[in-house]
Order: sequence, then C-alpha cells, then structure tokens
Amino acid sequence: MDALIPQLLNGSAQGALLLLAALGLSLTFGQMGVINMAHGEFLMIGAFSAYLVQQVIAASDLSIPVALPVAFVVAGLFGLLLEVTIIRWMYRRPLDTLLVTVGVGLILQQAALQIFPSQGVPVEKPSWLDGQLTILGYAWPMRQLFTILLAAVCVAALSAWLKYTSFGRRIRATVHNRDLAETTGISTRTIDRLTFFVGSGLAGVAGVAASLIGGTNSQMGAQYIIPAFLVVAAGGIGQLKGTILAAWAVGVALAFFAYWTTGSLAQVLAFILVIVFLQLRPQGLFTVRTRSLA
Amino acid sequence: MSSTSKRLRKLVAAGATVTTAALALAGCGARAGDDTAGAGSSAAASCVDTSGDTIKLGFLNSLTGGMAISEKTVSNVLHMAADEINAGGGLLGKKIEYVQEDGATDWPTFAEKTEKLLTQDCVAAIFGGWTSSSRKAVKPVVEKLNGLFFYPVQYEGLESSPNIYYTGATTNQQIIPAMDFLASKGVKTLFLAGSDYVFPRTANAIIKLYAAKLGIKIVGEEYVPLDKDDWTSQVAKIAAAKPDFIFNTINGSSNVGFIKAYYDAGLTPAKTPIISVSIAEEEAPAMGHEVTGNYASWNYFQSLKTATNPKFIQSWKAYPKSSGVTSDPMEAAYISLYLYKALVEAAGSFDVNAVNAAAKKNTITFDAPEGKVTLDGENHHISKPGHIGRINADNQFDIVWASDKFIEPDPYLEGYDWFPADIRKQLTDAAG
Amino acid sequence: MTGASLVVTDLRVEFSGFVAVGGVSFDAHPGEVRFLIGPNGAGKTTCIDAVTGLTKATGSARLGQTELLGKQVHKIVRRGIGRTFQTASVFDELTVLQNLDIAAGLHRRSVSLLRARRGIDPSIERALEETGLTGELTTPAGILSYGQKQWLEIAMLLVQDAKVLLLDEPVAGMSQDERTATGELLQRIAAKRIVLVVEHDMDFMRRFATRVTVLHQGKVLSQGTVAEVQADPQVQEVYLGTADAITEA
Amino acid sequence: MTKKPWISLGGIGVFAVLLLAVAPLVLTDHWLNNLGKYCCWAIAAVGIGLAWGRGGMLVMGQGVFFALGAYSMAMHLTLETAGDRIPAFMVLYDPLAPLPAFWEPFRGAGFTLAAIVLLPVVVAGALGYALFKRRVKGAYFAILSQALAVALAVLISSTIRETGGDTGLSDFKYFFGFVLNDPANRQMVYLIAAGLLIVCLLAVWQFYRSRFGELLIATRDAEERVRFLGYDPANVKLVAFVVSALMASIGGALFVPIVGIITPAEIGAAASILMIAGVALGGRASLFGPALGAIAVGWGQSSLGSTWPDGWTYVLGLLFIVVILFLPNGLSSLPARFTGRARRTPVEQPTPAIAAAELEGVRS
Repeated sequence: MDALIPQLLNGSAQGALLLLAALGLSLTFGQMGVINMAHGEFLMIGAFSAYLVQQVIAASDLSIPVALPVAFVVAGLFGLLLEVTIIRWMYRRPLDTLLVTVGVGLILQQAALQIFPSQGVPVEKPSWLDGQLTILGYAWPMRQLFTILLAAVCVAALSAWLKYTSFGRRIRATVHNRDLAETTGISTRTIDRLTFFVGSGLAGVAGVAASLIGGTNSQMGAQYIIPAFLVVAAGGIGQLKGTILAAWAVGVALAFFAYWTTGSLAQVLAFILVIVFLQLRPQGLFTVRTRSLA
Repeated sequence: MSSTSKRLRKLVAAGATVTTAALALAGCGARAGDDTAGAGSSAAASCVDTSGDTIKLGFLNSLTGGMAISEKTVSNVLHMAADEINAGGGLLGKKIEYVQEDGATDWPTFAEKTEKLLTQDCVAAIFGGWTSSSRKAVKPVVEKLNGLFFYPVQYEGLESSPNIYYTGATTNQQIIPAMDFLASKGVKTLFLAGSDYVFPRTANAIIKLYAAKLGIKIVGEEYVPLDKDDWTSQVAKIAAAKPDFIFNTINGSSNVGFIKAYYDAGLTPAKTPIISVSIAEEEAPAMGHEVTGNYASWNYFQSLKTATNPKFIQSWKAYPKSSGVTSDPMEAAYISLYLYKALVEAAGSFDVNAVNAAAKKNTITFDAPEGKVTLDGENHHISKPGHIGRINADNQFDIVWASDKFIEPDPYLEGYDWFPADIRKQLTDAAG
Repeated sequence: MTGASLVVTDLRVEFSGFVAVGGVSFDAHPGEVRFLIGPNGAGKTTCIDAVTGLTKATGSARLGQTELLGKQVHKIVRRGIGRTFQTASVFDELTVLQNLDIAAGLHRRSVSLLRARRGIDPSIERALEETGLTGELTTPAGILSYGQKQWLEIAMLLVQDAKVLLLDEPVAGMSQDERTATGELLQRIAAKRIVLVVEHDMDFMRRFATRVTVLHQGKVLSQGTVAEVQADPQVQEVYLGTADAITEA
Repeated sequence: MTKKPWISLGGIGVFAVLLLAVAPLVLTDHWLNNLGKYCCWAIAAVGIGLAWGRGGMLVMGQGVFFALGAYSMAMHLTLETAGDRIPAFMVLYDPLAPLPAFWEPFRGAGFTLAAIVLLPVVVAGALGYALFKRRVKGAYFAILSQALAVALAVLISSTIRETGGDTGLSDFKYFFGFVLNDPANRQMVYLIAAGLLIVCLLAVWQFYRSRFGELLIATRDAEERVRFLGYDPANVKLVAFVVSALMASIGGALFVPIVGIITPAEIGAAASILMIAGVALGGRASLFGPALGAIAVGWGQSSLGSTWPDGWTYVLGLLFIVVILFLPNGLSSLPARFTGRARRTPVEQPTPAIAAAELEGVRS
C-alpha cells in the first residue's frame, strides 16, 4: 500500500480546504440556523480580494499574508451587508433564507463575470510555498501544508474567540436561548451581525486558500457550497469538532476514491457516503442532547 | 347537485373534444418508414430576407454560465469581424445585422436558440459554439431546418455535416501534429490528463491508437469533471508514473488547478513537460508563472509571423471589448465570418444550397492570420498549418515546431492506416 | 370499557447526564381529574413527554396491560393516549372543522384520505358542542382566541375518543371565566376518561383537582387529595419560596 | 381554499382550452415547441408545489427524478433511432463492446413507459422512506436532495460511453414510430405535454381538496402535532414526495422529444433550483402558481435571456430575493393582498412549543 501515506496526506489537505470552506458555514448555520447558499460566492470574493491585493503589492511573498486579513474583512463586509439587508428579516424562515441566498449567489457570480476578465485572474503563490516536504517517500507540496496550517489557525482562532471573548460568550448565550439572552441585556441584533460577519469572513479566508489551488473566476464558489454544507451536516450542527472530523474524513475519502477510481466517481462516491451517513445518523457525528437547544 | 355535475359534464365534453382534436392532428404526422423523414422535405422554406440592404446573421455564444469565461471573447471577435466587413462594404453589398444569442452554457438552450435564429430571426447563417456538446446540440437543428452553422473551435473530429463549417482544427491538424512533435523529441512514455467530457475522451482514444503506432507507451489516463479545480490526487499519480510528457486535454478553469497542482508536486517542464491543446494566450495569464515553459499545439499563435497577423492583432487590441491578446479559437471565429463572406460571394447568394454548391468547387480561400487557408468543400473543414508553441514568461508562445506544409483536414482520419476502418465505418454509418 | 388506569412506575429521564425525572411513580384513573403540579423544572412536562413517547425514558408507564414506553409516538396515540401542549398548537392555516376532521381521521382507512370531506362527522359535532366551539366551525384556527385554541385541542382529543387526556397547562393565559369553563369541561369529560393536568395555577388546581401529585426536582414530593397535599409541610416549604412563580404562570 | 373547489376546476378548464386549443392556433412552431418545454417544467413544478408548498419539503433535487424520466425516454428514442446498430456515440470509446445491459430493456416501448412511471416511484419511495423515517427535514432534506442531484449529474457526466456524458443524448429521429421532424408530430408531442400538465393539475386539485391535502398542510405546519394525533408524518410526506417525483419524471420524459436533447446540466444543481424558481414566483402553495410560474420563468429565459443575457441572470437572482422576501406566497397571493382579504398565513412559523418538540425529535 504505497498509496496509503500520499493519499492520507493529500486527503488531509483537501479536508483542510473543505474545513475552511465549511467553518464559516458551520458558524452561520450552526449558530444561527441560516443556510447561506451564497457562501461559495463569499469564498470567491475572498479569492478576488487576494488578486486585488496582488495588484497593489506585487511581491507575492508579502501579498498573500496581507491578502488573508483583507479577504476576511472584505468577504465579512459583504456578509454583513447581506445580513443587514436581507437575512435579518428571515430568521424565522430558514428554508426561505436558503432560496434567497441562492439568488444572491447568482447575482454575485454574474457580477464577478462582468467585472473581472472572464477567463479568471491569476493569484500568484508566494515563493516560500514552493517545493515539497518529503514525508515517508512522498513529496508533499508545501502548499498543502499551508492549507492545513491555515485551517488549524482559523479553527484555533475561532474556538478561542467563541470561548474566551465576551462576544463569543454572548454568541453562545444567544444560540442557547435567544429570548433569555435578550432579557439579560444582550443585543441579539449585534450578535447576529457579528456572527455573520465572522462566518462570511472565514469564507473569504478559504477563498485565498482556494485561489492558490485552483482558478480564480466567477464560477469557483459553486464547487464548494454543497460539499461544505454536507461537512457541516455530517459533523453535527454547531459542533466545531464534528465539522473538523467530518471535513477531514470527506477529504481523505475523496483522495482515496480518486486514487482508486476516477476524479468524477470520487465526487459521486463521497457525496453518497455522506448522504448514507446522514441517513444513519441524521444528527451528525456529535450532538448535544438538551431540551433547549435552539 | 345539478349545477356542479353539469359543469363537470361540460368539462368532460370539452376535454374529449380536445383529445380527439389532438389525435386527429397526430393522424396527419409522418410515421417511421413513410419516407418523408429525408432531409429537406420536412424543412420549412427558408425565411431569410435578402430584399433589404442588410443581411441578418446569428451569433450564438455562452455569455452566461461556466463557458462564458471562454465564449465571451469569441462573441466579441465575431462582432469585430462583422464591423470590419461592414466597413468594407458588407456581404454582397449588404450590411451585416447580427443577432447575438446567449447559449448560457446549456446545450438544450443552444438547440432552442438555433431554432429561434433560423425560424424567428431568419438569419442566413449562425456562428458560434465552443464545446463539442454545444455543437452536437446545434447539429440536428441546423440539419432539420437546413441552416448553416460555423463552428470556430478545435474539436475531436469524426464528424461532418452539410450544414456545418468547421474553422477550428480537426484531430489531424492539432492532435496528430502534437504527437508527431512528441515522437520527434524521442518521447517514450505519455500520461493523458483530461476533463471528463466528449472532446478529451475522444481525443485520448485517438491518441492511444496513434501512440501504439509511434511506439509511445501510455502510462496513465486521468479525468476530472469540468467544474472541479483540484487536481492534486491525479497529479500525484502522474508524479508516480514519471512520464516523459503529459498530454493535456483539460478545459476551462480546471486547467488552472491542474497547472498549480503540477507545479506544487515539483513537476517541471524540464523533466515532465506538458503539451496542451486548450491552453492559449487567453488562458495562460490566469495560470500565472507556473505554466511557463510548457507546450501547446495550435494552428494559430499571436506570435506567428505572417503577412496578415499584425493587422489582426492590431485591430483586436484597438477593439473596445478587446481582451488584449489573440488566440487560436478567436482567430478561427474571425476566419469563420470571412470564410462565409468568401462563400456567399462565390455563390452570389445567401441560399444555403447555393453556398454549399460554391464550397464544392474547393476554391474558397481566405488570407487568415495563420496563413492562407483553403476550404475543403466535401468535409467543410479548412486546411491549417500545425504549430507547437512554448509558453514564455509573457504568456506568449515561442514557436518551436511547425508542420512543413498546410495540413489538409481529414476528420475521419481516412489517410491514417492506424485508425481502424471498422470504427470509421460504424461512425459514418451512424452519422447517416 | 372505561376500566383501564394509567400507571406510571419509577419513571426516569436523563438529558446528557442531567436527571430531569428521577424515579417518579403515580397513577390516574377514569373518573378523576388528576393534577401534576410542581415548580419550574420539577419535571412535570417531561413526565408527559415520556409517557407520550416524545422523550426516551426508563421505568414503566402502562395503560391497563399495555406498556407505553418504547413505542413510537403515533402508535401510543393510537392506543388512546392524547395530549395538548403548553403553547396551544393547532393548525393555524386550517379551519376548526379541518382541525377536528384531521383528528377524527385517525381511525379512517387511508384510501378514504384521498376523497374530499362531505358533511360533518357526528363525533365532531359532539366535540364542538362539548367545548362550545360550534359557532367557530369555519374559522381558521390561527385567529381563535388563546382559550379557544386550548379548547380546540381538547376537542381534537375528544373527537379521537382518547382514553387518556394529558393536558399541559391548559388554562395558562386564560381569563377567570375561561378557567372556570375549562375546569367544568374537564370534570365533565373525566367521567369516562382519564384526565391528567399539568398545572402551575394553584387556584385552578384547588377548585378542580380530585387528586394531586406534587413533583420537585424530578421526584414525587407528595401525593393525595388537595387537602392532604396542602397540609404537607414539605410542599409548603417548597412552595413558599416560589409562591410568585406558582400563581404567575 | 377548499371552499370553492369548482371555481378552481373551472380555472383548470380555461387553462386547458388555452393550452390545448388556443396556443396551437396562435403560436408559431418555434414558440409552440418552447411552450411545450415550459409545460414539461410546469409538470415538475406542479409536483414541487405539492411537496414544498403543501408539504413543506423543499425538494432541491427534483433533477434526479426529471433525469429518471428523461433518460428512460432518451434511451428509448436513441435506440429507436439507431435501429439495429449500436448508438453512434458509444462506438468510439469501445467499438467492440456490446450495448450496456441496462439499455437493452429500453428498446421496448412498454418497458420505457413503465420505467418512466415506476422508476421515480421506487427511487423516491425508498429515498423518502429512509429520510422521513429518520426525520431528516428542513434544510437537511433540501441540501441532501440537491447533493443527490449533483451526484447524479456528475455520475452521468463521467459515464460517457454508457450515458453520453456531458454531451447528453440527442439527435432523435423517431418518437414511438412517429417522425419527430414532422411539424404535425411535434404538435402532437406538444399536445401530449400540455394534456399531461392538465392531468397533473387535476390530480393536484383533487389532492388539495381531499382530506389528505388538509393533513399534508397540517404536517407541514406542525409535524409533531400530527404525530400526536396518531399519524406517522413520514407516511404523509412520503406520499406527497413520491407523487412529486412522478410528476418530475413525466416532465423529464416529455422534455426529451420536445427539446430533442437531454444532458446532465438539465438535472444538476442549477436546473433543480431553476425548477424551484418558477414555483416560488407563482406561489408555492397555490394550485396554478407553480405551473404558471414555471411557464413564466421558462418564457423569461427564452425571451429576456435572448435580448439581455447578462440582465436575465440578475433578474433571476432578484426574483429569488424579492419574491421570497416580500411575497413568500408568490404572485398568486397578490390579489388576496389587494382585496385585503388576506388571512395572515405564516409560511413557516412553527409555534415555539412545537419547534422545540421537533428539535427534540431530531435529536433523540
């Protein structure tokens, strides 16, 4: 089984990208119950932000580290705009939110097609990501390592933010019991906006990572939304550790399926795997059994 | 009770009438074997209006959806060519009035819009399409309605239609030259990487046949869906197979992912070069420096030194909707409109049968940016020079190989003994 | 035929380690209006949830000889156990008649579902009369008053001819007159059925209860007639501290 | 909504006359054919209205069932066109291999027609049973169904020799013995599609006025309450889901001879969502809304998509946003709004107690 190690590492990196794409979704869906189908387009916004940063800072060694926070903020602001203009009216209609954001996604895609060169734009990889790390005879691309590292940093930052800051605590309080949170003086409106900002911002960060792996163009977001949602669902709503494990599992499954079969079949098999899993465990990998979970 | 049931009875009666009417209508329709199925007899008479001082042409490109990234440019270059021709006096003295339609990256839409252009807009000919799937959707419609369709992109060959003119390369003008080039470089092992659709699958089937003849070993074959960018798993397989060359039939944005994965895996043009049949001047910039040093097989490159190329490049750069660079599919689209001009001038008419009759004389030529191309009146393809270019740091191509003469189009590979005659027969039979 | 009693023995419910109900036993018989009271979090509603199959529980809950725990919700209902919810939950978009007709459909053959309704089931007319909703036949349930919604819920159980009615705070939010009407209604229907009421309202309990079980922190604190329970010093101790909460509801 | 069922029936009658008698007289062949295509989408939309509007199941993967009908039909027509030969597209990838085994039965017209009806029933039945019994609902159900549509589209794209891949199946010459090029026959195919649309409307009309229709709304609004009335909501939803799948399959089957081509793009994510767009526009829970909405969206795509392709995408996006945000019950709820008769109909507002109970149901 000489394929074991390479596909495991490669799958882990694919999982890390999925995790990055799913992280923000996990926050907005898990914590707020909002399914944002434009999440993939926020990812695209992050990737285009990276491109625009590179137009200002030509040296790619520097531009990518700068692009990460910029993409976070730009995508986050788009998310905030979406929340303030549309989502806020629809918290009681989750299924309708899903369809409304489909419309938002369509518009963002078409806008990107018209604003940027239709063939897409190049995002140059920093030279410090050139080369490979040889692990057990497999030349592991540095870029994959970077994706994993980036995902790890985002997970750590997000969980620390949720756990230790007052905002994070308020988010958790709101999630737990919205009415109670309001009566204790928490502005749930502010919390909603902030959660959406961060969730969308994380999509922007994922977009930068995606821009280093594939093309940066108007269509790029579409390929991430369904897998990302499946990851969130399989992990269990609002369960960070579940999302991480599910993303990793799907990534590794994709890598192995692609190795054993073809790239197309791998996608089909991975989807079916998750669907069957969710059939067996509709609540996902992890679940909290309380009565008051909102 | 009476009022509702009366209404119901009326409805039933109305329904029965309508059903009977439907069946009566159906009774008029031709059945299989009635012999009215032959082309032409069922086609409505052409409604093309040639009385005024304008002539309508249809442009059919995907302006939305996934393929818009490639087809928008083709649409724009068609507009430029139409403007040029109009500035030079038009077609048979009539100004071109074009109807632009959006194929929306949806093959049934291509079929629907073809029918619309021919029967509602009454255009004299349609130009456009990119993917083979879009052409295959258009083909039955133009054949049914006896329209004309000019297709400007290299494709997998094994097709010809009295109603389609192909101004891009067929396999023996792009893939076979690429294989000849590989053989000349002493390549022994080859890996095939393609998008999962008809062109790469067919092209690779042909490549495998020719490779066997050339003594090149195919060490692997991988396909990824068109809309998926991540090639890492597949590139790992390529790296493990260590081929002398990679034959790349990937299309669209997926190519960017492939090149990035290739670069990240430590594969280099020095050791494992790629030859592509879909990366051109338009696509290369989106891949950044990572694609530099690899090869592509085309008929036209912006860097070609021909008499007419500088003017084409200059006009395009000056064109308002320009993308800045010229490429093979753009040039083929440019040719298609001028080829049509030559055809109607030779026929002295916009009539489809007259145009086809003019083509049959095999005298239609055009001084294209890639050189003087000649139309083959039998198979409706054009002769083309084969070129291999190598991508330089400016995302332009340095020409490293050229065919010694223009290659005559041979869509069914009749001149190649390694192509099994029984397959050819089955294909031509099936095509009717 | 009205003989069977509801007997709950050593009922236990846990949520992720938190014991909501820790070994509760009580019984209820036809002919009595049985009350289950206790402060917030005492586990009253959880008991009902467990008996109706909504929450997993251990122990036993029998109607006559039939064990209810472990059965699926809709199968428990088909055994004749009906319930209402704290917040009245009727089908807002449907009329009173449609609401009741759905309830009455329980014992119809499924093929008959594909036909439209013609006329009104006699059981529905009886239930309407019993609950005083006859005039609201074609009113969408969503625009009924709060009290009327509760009565509609009870009417739905009557239409189903439920043997056991588990009512979760049926008079919360009702006016004094409505409370009295509800109480009298419960006494009427209890003649042939088991009626078990979860309540906060001590006054309502005092007026209409036949027997009472007091729950506290998931355990039975006291059991007996109204007078017996009120006299229990443990009950007084628990309720003194939360007297406000009891009457508020 | 059930008070005056005969008015609705009259409406269906008027609609039938318009589609079956007026349209063939006033429309050109091209537009009649287009209308036939919209009718196919409308048939699927009527089913979506039943499942989503009345049943609360957001079926975002109707492409799967559309595909079952469409590919069954397309395989039959391909074989009919090819005659004794192997279909042309298969030859190249492996000239010696025989026809794939699963194609063989589709030579028979009877088998094909049976497959168009039974395949979606069996697949939706199994899928729905598995999902609803496990209480998969809401957004989960929506995304899972969409994931299935994507998976099927990718699968078809990647099995190029067996299914025609991304190019799809096209170039059909005959339709059960009739020459498809003949305008009279094309009109017949149109009439079949329009007629079946009317039949589907009648079926749904009966569903809506029946006790089942009331139970379905009850299940949509308060699934747990229905359970506490002694019904298994899974069964109620299953019936609606299977019927909607059947309608999607019928729509797909007729799409093939009318449009002349079927490809994975017609069944994937975008196509499945487009089917929903019409339903949302017309009014998800109304009788005519889904069908009229689907026809309107189809027409918009053909006409506005021609004159202003970039704009059409924006219009479509805005349609989703504006209609769902401000008119959750679609355009068909407009008259009621203006006459002020509008009952406050919460589209998706479960009462808190039930919402909590439902969550509990999912979790336990």
